[in-house]
Amino acid sequence: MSPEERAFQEKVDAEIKIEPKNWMPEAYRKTLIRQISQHAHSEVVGMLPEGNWVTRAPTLKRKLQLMAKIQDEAGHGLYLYSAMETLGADRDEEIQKLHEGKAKYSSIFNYPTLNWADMGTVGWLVDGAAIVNQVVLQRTSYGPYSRAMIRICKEESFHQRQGYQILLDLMREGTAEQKAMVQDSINRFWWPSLMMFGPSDEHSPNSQQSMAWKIKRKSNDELRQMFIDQTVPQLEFLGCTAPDPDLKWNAERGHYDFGEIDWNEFYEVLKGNGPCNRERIATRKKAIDEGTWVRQAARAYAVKQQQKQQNAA
Amino acid sequence: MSPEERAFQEKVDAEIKIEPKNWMPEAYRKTLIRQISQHAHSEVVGMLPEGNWVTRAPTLKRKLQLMAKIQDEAGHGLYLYSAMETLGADRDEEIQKLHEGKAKYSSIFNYPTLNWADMGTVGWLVDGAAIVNQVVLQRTSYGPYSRAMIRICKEESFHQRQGYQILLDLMREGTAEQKAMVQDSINRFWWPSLMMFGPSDEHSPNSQQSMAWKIKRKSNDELRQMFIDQTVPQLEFLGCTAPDPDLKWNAERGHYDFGEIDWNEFYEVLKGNGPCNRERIATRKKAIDEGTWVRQAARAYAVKQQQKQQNAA
Amino acid sequence: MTQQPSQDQALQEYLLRLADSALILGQRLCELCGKAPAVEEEMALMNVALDLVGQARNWYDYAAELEGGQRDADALAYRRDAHEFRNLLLVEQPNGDYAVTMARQFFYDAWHYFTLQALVNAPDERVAGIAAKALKEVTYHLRRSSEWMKRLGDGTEESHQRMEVAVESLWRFTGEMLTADAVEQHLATAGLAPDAEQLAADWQGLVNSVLTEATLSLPPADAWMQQGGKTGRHTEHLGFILAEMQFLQRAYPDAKIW
Amino acid sequence: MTQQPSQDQALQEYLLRLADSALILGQRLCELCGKAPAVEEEMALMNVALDLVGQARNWYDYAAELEGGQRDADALAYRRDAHEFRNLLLVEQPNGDYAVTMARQFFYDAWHYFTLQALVNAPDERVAGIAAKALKEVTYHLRRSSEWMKRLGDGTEESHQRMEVAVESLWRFTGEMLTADAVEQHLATAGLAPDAEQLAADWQGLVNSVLTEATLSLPPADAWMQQGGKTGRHTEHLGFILAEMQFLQRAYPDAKIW
Repeated sequence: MSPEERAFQEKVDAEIKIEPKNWMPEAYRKTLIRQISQHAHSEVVGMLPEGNWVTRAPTLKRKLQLMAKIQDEAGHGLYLYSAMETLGADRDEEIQKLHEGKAKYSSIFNYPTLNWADMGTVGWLVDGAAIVNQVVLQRTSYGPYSRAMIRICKEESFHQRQGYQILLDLMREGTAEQKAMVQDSINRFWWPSLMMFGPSDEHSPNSQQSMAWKIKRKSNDELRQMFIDQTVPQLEFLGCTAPDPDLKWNAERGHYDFGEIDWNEFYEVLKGNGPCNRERIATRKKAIDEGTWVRQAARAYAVKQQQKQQNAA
Repeated sequence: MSPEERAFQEKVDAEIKIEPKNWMPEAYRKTLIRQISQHAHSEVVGMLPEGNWVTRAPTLKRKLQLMAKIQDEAGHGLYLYSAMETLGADRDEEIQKLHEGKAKYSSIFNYPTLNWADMGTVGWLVDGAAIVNQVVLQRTSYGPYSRAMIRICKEESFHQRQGYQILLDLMREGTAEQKAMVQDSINRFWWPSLMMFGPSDEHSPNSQQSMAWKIKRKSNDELRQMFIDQTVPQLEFLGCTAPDPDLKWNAERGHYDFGEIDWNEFYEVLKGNGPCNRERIATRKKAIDEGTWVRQAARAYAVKQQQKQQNAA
Repeated sequence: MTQQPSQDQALQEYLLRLADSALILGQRLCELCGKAPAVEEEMALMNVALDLVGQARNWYDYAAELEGGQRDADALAYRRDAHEFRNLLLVEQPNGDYAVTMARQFFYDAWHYFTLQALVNAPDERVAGIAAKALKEVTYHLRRSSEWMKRLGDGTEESHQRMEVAVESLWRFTGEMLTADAVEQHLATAGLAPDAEQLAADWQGLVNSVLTEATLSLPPADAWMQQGGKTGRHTEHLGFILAEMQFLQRAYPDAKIW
Repeated sequence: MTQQPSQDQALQEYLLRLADSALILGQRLCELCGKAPAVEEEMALMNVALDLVGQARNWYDYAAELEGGQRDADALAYRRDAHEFRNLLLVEQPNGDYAVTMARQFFYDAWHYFTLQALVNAPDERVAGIAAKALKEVTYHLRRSSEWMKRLGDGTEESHQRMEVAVESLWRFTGEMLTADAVEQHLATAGLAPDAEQLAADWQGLVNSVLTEATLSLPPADAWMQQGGKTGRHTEHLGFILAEMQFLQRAYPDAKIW
């Protein structure tokens, strides 16, 4: 370990935040760029399954809530791209990688939203799982990322409660058809939500180094268990069930036991074979490609304005 | 008059059909090409206001009827383009003129179809007005056009009865909302249907020569009066009203009197300012432009197949 | 006193016009979710849409009260068919490219801004209150869309060309905003709707100045104008917008909550 | 005898699958009205769509009877939400360019043809009768779409490229057609559904030969296949299709006639 590296690791160990201008190992920088850009892409791609229902939201109140949530997500995307840029990465290049299939985003967004209750379930389970990850990331060693996480977590928690409330209202006062929507939605999103924590620890390659750097602070399996433990009581309170016959309280462990995840599905979705991978990337790519002339015009106009000001000065 | 011209006119006067290989005056040919291509364009553009509801037809029966009607209209377009081609005109060129705004089509299709009852009204009033024109054209002097008209008229009459039946069913067994749709639809289509017969005789420039050539066989005003006289009893039988306070039976004339047509609107629509002129032409132009590669491929394939057959022979 | 009910009816009708236009434009912007030219634009478009749908809800609430409470805001938004909608034809036009989206927004924002500016002084507290809140939001909308008119008009050759086409193609829907019918004339005399002449002058003044700065051609003053939205005679687009927007309320009529 | 009701239920379910696929593809083709690349294609597309919607009605009529008559064909078509629809994922995919429209049609027609060929011999007269009538129509559909595969595949460089993309992008929706679930296996043993292995072999044989003649690449045999349409788990497209298609029935639930 070089002296710089040692100093860096000591700061990390002492829970002192690394800031953009500080020296950092190249691998730390690269890992962070990858992780933050994935996170940013996830916020933006994550707008699509909600955009799918925003034109069909059933009441003005729900429509406004969903619109506000989508707006927040665009905002999260922007903070995160900014945090990523403090590491010297270029937003356009990273987005390019996304569109070429070289960068990832959360696989959960490759599942379709098929009924209105999905707008509740996505808030409750998907944002819920994200928060479990993100709460830990608030203490991540890289300053800008940590601060972005603190702000994002607050809004995500709000979304999660709102999502749960949608489901609760439907289960309490909804018709039989509406209740069936909720259960159907949970059936579809349960397993994919559990997959959001990534492969089990034994198959998670980069984890050890990330733990030492405090980019990652808990293992995938730990986080998954935390999520399940907090979610099952909420599920029961809703009066719904999970599509997992093995799910039950284990008094000895003090945790819920649960069935084996279908890792085959997990890896297929990762490979691009999820129900919506192609559509999601195609939509994003089309937006950015068709927006090229708009961004060019904005730049050209800015340059002209600058020149005018210089000429006037 | 040259001997050829005289011979031609004598045939026309004797009600002998002019056939493609016969000599004909250049002006006759041009007038016919213009008239038949307009008619063909009208069939094709006329699919659009119906296409607007075919995806929303309210029952399987009505959907099937509307689809069959649209299919017939495409067929009419094809017959008419063929009849036009017998005069030496090129279909692609004539369509090009349409897309450039240099060729006309029936102005009625520049009005939007805004409720389901319009599918009845278009059949009853619009096809009804077309038939009044076309019945006379069955006896037009140009053989291929006359024969196309005979076939087309038969199908149009079927469409007209079907359209009237839609309205009759709604008025007899429909809810108050459905009946209101019918009256609203008639209110919107009444005057535009009367305009389908063109300007009043005093302002109709080409009529005299066309009458002599028996391309046209009755004046605009005569046809309009025929249409009104046959339509008003049907309107009354429906239990609906026309948006014309001056409409009433004139026992002395043996015809219905009716109010003054808003010729300002007529000429504005003709100039391109109708509610849908831009949309109709844009839709058609887009279809043909975006279909260019398809038609090219079909031609290229046909050539390849021909070559293969020649090589094999 | 015999005039009172008729003024209430006129106001109810006018509130629906305000609400429907805001809702339908908000809906059109919702269609762009995930499809904007940059993430910043995603956020801005959704922000504008959110303001508009929020304003629509406020107007609907008041319209529903004036009606006597048989229907609530959701019933007004979700249970009327196209011929009952009173929105401007402009706002139901498709998103097109970003030049069309922005030209539509700008023409509407300019009208919206001057309309709200008048309504802020309405002798009806409720109207004045809703307008005051909306005016703050719309001031930002107008600034933003004016900026985009200039960016695209005076940006690149391509953007200029696209914006020329957009302005020309939407122009025919702007006349409707500036022509008062009996309902609006009646309300204007009571200070419950803007004075039509003043509104038209303000709108034209602003539009002329922004288009000029954006190096864009001014469409001819005597261009033919489409009419009908305010009295429920729409273009063919609205029916499709409503079919999508209203689906759940229509498909599950027994649902009491969502 | 205790098996009887279960077979009726299976048949009912299967009839809905046949009907829904035909209806939804017919609906997609209706969307193309006025937008086809030539007038001849306008006529042909509407003709195919007409056949398909007609077939759907026949299957719905029988399904409704088996159900006991609580719902008629229109109720089945217009009053079920997306999760109740049983159509193949393939047919709900958007029209795309004409290569996509035709590849979708060809993959479906090939499946449809061999399916109907088996159903013609069904021991249920009603099924056999509907299938026989449909088979005549679908024989033409298949000939037509096969021709277009060749024209576009072996036409110009551009058309070839577009068709390659179309085939590749739709391929993942073809596996569902060729995999029998319990319902179909159960019916196959009773001769009320095609034998799955035979169907798959016939389909693959024909598709291989047409793609080859069309100079198109054959997608890999082990490609990942999407599933779900036959059990009501659709892509995000279906909801929008239904919102439009069902609007009038949903918006005017009291109407007894149309």
